[in-house]
Amino acid sequence: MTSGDTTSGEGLLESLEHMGAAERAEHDAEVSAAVAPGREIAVGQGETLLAVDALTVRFGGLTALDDVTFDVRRGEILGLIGPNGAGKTTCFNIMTGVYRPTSGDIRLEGRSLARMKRYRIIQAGVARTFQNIRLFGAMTALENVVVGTDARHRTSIPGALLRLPRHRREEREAVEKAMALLEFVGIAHRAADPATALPYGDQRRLEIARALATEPKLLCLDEPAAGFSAAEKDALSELILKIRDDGYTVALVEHDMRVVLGVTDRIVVLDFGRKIADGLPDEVRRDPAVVAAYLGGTVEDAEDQEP
Amino acid sequence: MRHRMSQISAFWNARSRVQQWGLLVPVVVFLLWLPVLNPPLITTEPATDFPIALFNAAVLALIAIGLNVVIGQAGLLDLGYVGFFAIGAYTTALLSSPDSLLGVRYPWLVIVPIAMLVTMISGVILGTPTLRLRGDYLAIVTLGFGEIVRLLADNIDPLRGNRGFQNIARPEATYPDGSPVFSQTDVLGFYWLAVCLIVIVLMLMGNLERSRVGRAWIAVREDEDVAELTGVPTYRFKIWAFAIGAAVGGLSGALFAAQVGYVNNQRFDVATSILYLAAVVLGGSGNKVGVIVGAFLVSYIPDRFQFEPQYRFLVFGLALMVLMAFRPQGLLGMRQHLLTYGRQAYRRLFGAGAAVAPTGMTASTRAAGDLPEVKPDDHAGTSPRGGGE
Amino acid sequence: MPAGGGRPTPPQERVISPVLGLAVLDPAVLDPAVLAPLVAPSEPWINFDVGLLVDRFWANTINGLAYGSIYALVALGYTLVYGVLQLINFAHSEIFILGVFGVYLTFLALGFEPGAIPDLPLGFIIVDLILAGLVAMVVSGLAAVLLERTAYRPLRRRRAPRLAFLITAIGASFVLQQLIRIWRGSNPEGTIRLLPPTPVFEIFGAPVTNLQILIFVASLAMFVVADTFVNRTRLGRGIRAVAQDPDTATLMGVNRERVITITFLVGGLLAGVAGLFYLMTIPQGAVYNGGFLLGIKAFTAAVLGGIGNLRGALLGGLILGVAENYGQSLFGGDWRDVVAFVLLVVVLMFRPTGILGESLARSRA
Amino acid sequence: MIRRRLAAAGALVAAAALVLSGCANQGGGEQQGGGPQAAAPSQPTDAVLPAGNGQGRCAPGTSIGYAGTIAGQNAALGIAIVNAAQLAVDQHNQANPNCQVTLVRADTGGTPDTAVGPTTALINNPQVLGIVGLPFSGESRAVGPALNAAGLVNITPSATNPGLTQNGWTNFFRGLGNDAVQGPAIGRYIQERLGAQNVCVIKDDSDYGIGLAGQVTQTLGPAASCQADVKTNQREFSAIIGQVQQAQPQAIFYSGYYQEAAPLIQQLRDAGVQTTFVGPDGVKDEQYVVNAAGSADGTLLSCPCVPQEGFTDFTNAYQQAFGVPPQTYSAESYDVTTILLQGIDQGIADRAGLLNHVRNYNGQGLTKRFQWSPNGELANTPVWMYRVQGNQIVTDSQIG
Repeated sequence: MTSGDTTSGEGLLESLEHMGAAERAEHDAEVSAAVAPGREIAVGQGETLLAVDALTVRFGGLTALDDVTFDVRRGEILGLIGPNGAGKTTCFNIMTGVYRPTSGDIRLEGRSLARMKRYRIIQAGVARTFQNIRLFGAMTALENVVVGTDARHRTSIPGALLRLPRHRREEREAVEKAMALLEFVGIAHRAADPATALPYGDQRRLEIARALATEPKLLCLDEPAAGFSAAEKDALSELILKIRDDGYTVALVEHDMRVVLGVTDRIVVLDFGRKIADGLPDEVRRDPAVVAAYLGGTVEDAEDQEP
Repeated sequence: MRHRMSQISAFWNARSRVQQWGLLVPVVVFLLWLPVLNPPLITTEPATDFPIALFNAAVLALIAIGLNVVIGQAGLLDLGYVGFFAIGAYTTALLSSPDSLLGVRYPWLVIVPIAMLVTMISGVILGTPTLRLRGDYLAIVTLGFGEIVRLLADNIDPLRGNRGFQNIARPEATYPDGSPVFSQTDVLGFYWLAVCLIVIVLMLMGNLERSRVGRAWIAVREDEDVAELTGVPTYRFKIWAFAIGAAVGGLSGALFAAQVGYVNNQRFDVATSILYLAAVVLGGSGNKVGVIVGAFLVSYIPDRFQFEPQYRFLVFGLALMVLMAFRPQGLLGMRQHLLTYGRQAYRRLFGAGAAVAPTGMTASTRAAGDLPEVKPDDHAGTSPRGGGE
Repeated sequence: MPAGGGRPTPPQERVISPVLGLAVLDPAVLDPAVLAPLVAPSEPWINFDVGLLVDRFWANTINGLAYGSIYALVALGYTLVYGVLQLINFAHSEIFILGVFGVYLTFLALGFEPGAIPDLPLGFIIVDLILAGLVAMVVSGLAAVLLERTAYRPLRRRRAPRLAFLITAIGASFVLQQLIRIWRGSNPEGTIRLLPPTPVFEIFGAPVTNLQILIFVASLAMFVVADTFVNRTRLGRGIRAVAQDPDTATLMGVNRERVITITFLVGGLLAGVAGLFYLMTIPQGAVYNGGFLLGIKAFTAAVLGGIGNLRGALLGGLILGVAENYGQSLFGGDWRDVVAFVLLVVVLMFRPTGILGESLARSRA
Repeated sequence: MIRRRLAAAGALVAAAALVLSGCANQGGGEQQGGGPQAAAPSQPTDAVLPAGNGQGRCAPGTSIGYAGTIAGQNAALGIAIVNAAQLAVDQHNQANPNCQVTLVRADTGGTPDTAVGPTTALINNPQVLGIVGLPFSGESRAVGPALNAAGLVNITPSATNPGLTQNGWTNFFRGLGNDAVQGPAIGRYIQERLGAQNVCVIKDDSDYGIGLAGQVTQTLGPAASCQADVKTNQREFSAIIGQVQQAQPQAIFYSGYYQEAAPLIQQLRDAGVQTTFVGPDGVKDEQYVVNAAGSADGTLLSCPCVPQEGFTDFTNAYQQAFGVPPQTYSAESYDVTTILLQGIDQGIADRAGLLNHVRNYNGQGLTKRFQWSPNGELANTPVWMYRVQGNQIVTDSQIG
């Protein structure tokens, strides 16, 4: 996979290269306006967005999560790490309604997600990507992203059948926004290609764009760097930071410590379904419990381990 | 053939919508004129009346378009679609036949919306308990539903079983000379009506396809879990797919009942359902034009080549097997345009001059019909249950 | 006297007795003056005859278990293939009917003729039946493997989408059916019966015939053999491994293609046995399209019990066989299939993966 | 305990019924006085045959049509009819060098939806002057209005639903007795000759089965004490057997076709139900006897068809031409085809003329005298009872 340079976050629209600096700045502003409409990072930054409260999940006799409590704060990038089988993805699955908690609760801005229908959770503002990429293969990249925007659409069946004005307005806006998002993640030039025809790295970016299209308050990224080259990882880190800077809150499950330590504002560490640490990256990497969990080695050792 | 198909498809995709319409109108006019021309090699006479053969093909095409919504778009394997066709036909019969206990005779045009509504409701009734089921369970349950509809027509006395309903209402109109436009044997009027209905339904379905509805269906078909985790209310849209597919089935049932003028419980069996399925799959599930072609072939070929009716179903079964072995996506591959303003968006992206390039490029991969790479777990058929684990 | 000409009876003349279950005996229903000659609903179109249900309870149960055993044997074939390939092998009903023809042709080859019941010592008859059963197993087993090789394997090679498998299965079903029809004609084969049923003992007043005992016991035995094969043998472990996770199984050295072949073979063998029992119960059953409805029912049974689950197939088959009989007594003979399909829908509503749940692999875990 | 005693009593009653019915059967046989073959009529000496007088003249291309199933469901019935029609046409053409008539075949598939196209093709073929068919009542209903509008004479050799002649069609004629003739005859036979006061009427789900069952039930009145339904292609009848065992009738009338009747009688007999079993023409087929595997003996089979074994010329010619003996309705088909050919031989060259010819026809055929009422029913429609004896269907007596 040598697509690292082509997928780096810099503007990739062919047409953009012919733009002057001023035009370009203006264009970028348009893009981010479309990508993150009406977000103000300053407002409410640092307050609790998602509260995970004494969460316990059991499958048969197996306890996947055991009384886990932590917060995700507005405007931060939270890393969720731990050895294999620690319960990270289970945690994501609870957040997005794939599994239901055995006990405990999970609240987004005070609203419990524990019994909410999955698509309602998305509409409430939690979006995610998948460890093993799962795109809609029969659709183009652009169409994939538009599906994400549909989470916010209200067009009724008769409206669509008869192409009523609201339908037309929503469609136009959806395409605009989806194009902007593709540009934001840096794959706008592949908009017309079938999703599965995209290179691996671009598929990951497409998943992120699709998730962003649902206008989430919280974006959950499940091992976004898996299978990436070093250059790609750097580009990805850059993208994640850019997402945060545009006003999103990000929860990140990732094995690659360089990425985690490079972008996260705060880290929660899980081991065998229990939370063993929660703090700033520097605190966490020195936490003896965390070090012990990672095979008795240091977190630096773990960094070198490819998952 | 594959190459030729992809060329045609690429050519077509490269046209603007106006150009496409410009090409379509003469095609439709030709189709409307076809039974009048009755061209020597194409005609099914003397074995069977050519306009009737065409009308039957058109009804099957309408059915296939409706079934395509369910199977091709939403990916729900419905083996009991004939049940909806039957409900449409029976509703028409009950509301207009003198044999009906209801004792009313509504005009056909009044009945059609009622029939569509009734089938839509029955689609919802069938869908509500069953659409939470995974694919193969759904297949057997819908198959059971189709059988139940047939058996109810059989068992419930007021539905008259094998005795059937006579003198079902037809649309009322007369030619200047006073002869009826819509009759059982002179079906030119019915054929034209059917073609017009197909065009209208195609346009409406196209509108749906290029909206969040169509995208939701495709998303459900591609990966139901992910669709839901992307904010698609999958259950609701699956029920809509059933309801809309059912409504088209009801419409075709009403059309069929009107032309024959008689409905009984024959021909609503599983084998007929499977014939419908074959029409969809043969032409290319998910491709509206494809399913019309498929329906035409399934209906027309047995009428045209009556040389050995003995072997009809054998040939038919072999054709299905060979087709699946060499061209599983059907004669025309799957391709939906899912964005109302997609054309503009792509064109703007690549500049006006390059308009052909992206569509051409993608069309060649798609129009060749190559389905997206099949994921290994897809092949095994196990759709991953969970989100990401 | 045909006065009606298809006119419906006016609603006020349709007598449906308010007393449930006694409608048939209501004298008003039988009054000729009430009945229009052509559409005469000489009976209500649905009964609710609790009396008959109670009266026939044990007879229905015994008969249902015997007939349900045949469903179960065919259902095992569906469930095995489904467990390994996640494929509804639509053509399995034709594999079954090929077995039926295998039995029939063996009878012919042994010199039996359609019509009367031969007068032979029991020992000969048993030997002949076993012989016919073996032939049926070979025929069905080979046909199943051949079907797999010619129809499904090429698709797997091409990694075809799932729908393609199902359509191929439907196509194969048509082809096999039509080949039989072209070969043997569309009329049922003349009846050959070797073992007419005779009551052996009674349970609560309901006679149990030698045939019913044979079918039920032999089917249970076949099930135990199949279950043991899947659970205790090395090949069986391979089947389970592939059912659980084809890719991992392949990595762990299981020959997936071989496992699939074996699965089809086992399913075919069981269908062959079912064919023997079916023809013994229904001697008129050797007809080209005779497998279709039974196949659908057997598949229903498999889904009912939880497809992919061997015990589910057995349970589903028996439940379906019995429930159909109860339903017939309760509602009338023509409601049999409706009862079967409604039962399926109701069960799936409450247990979306069938009574015992899915998965060949997991149920053994 | 009580139930068991009841069951024992039931067995007694059943046995008594058996004895009674056995007596009745014998009585019937004696009344006929002589072997079964004696009852079958031989070919009437004045029967009109297809060959005519050999002086027929008609325009080349003159055709009559057969509309009916050839390859579809229940094709066997259609083939028996089309073969006999073909035989009549061939014999006619051989004898009349100046009038070569073509039989145009239209395969309707036997179902209403598929019947319209092929029949319309016949209607639109100006050389077709008359139609033999359609075999089934359902498809006849579907295309009847069109044939009537076209003024195309249409004689069915087998559709027996009485309602068909109540539609006001002026072109429709029936070449045999309808269910309203057969049904009451069966009912009377069961009551009077079998002396049964407690009869189970079992019907299938066909138009034919339901209509005929209605007729029989009506004639039987209160004696029709139990009713049961079977489905086409049903092969397992334990529930119905239970119902019969509970009702303990003195006779069973099955209204349907042999495909279901054969396993039904076999399973009834297996279950120890020895009640007299009566079936209609739909059951009267060699296949019934073969498929019932020895259980069919004693079954009584009625038919509005006249025994064919007496028509040796026809039977031999049919056997020679098609390799099989004529089946149910072959002779009827042969007769009605002959009537159409007669008209053509007389120089009729248009549909209206042929329609008129049939409407005013009065002549003897192999099976019966043909003369129709204005709505198209025959004036004279014999109904015969046959019986299975020693695995053969033999003629019992004329019952109506």
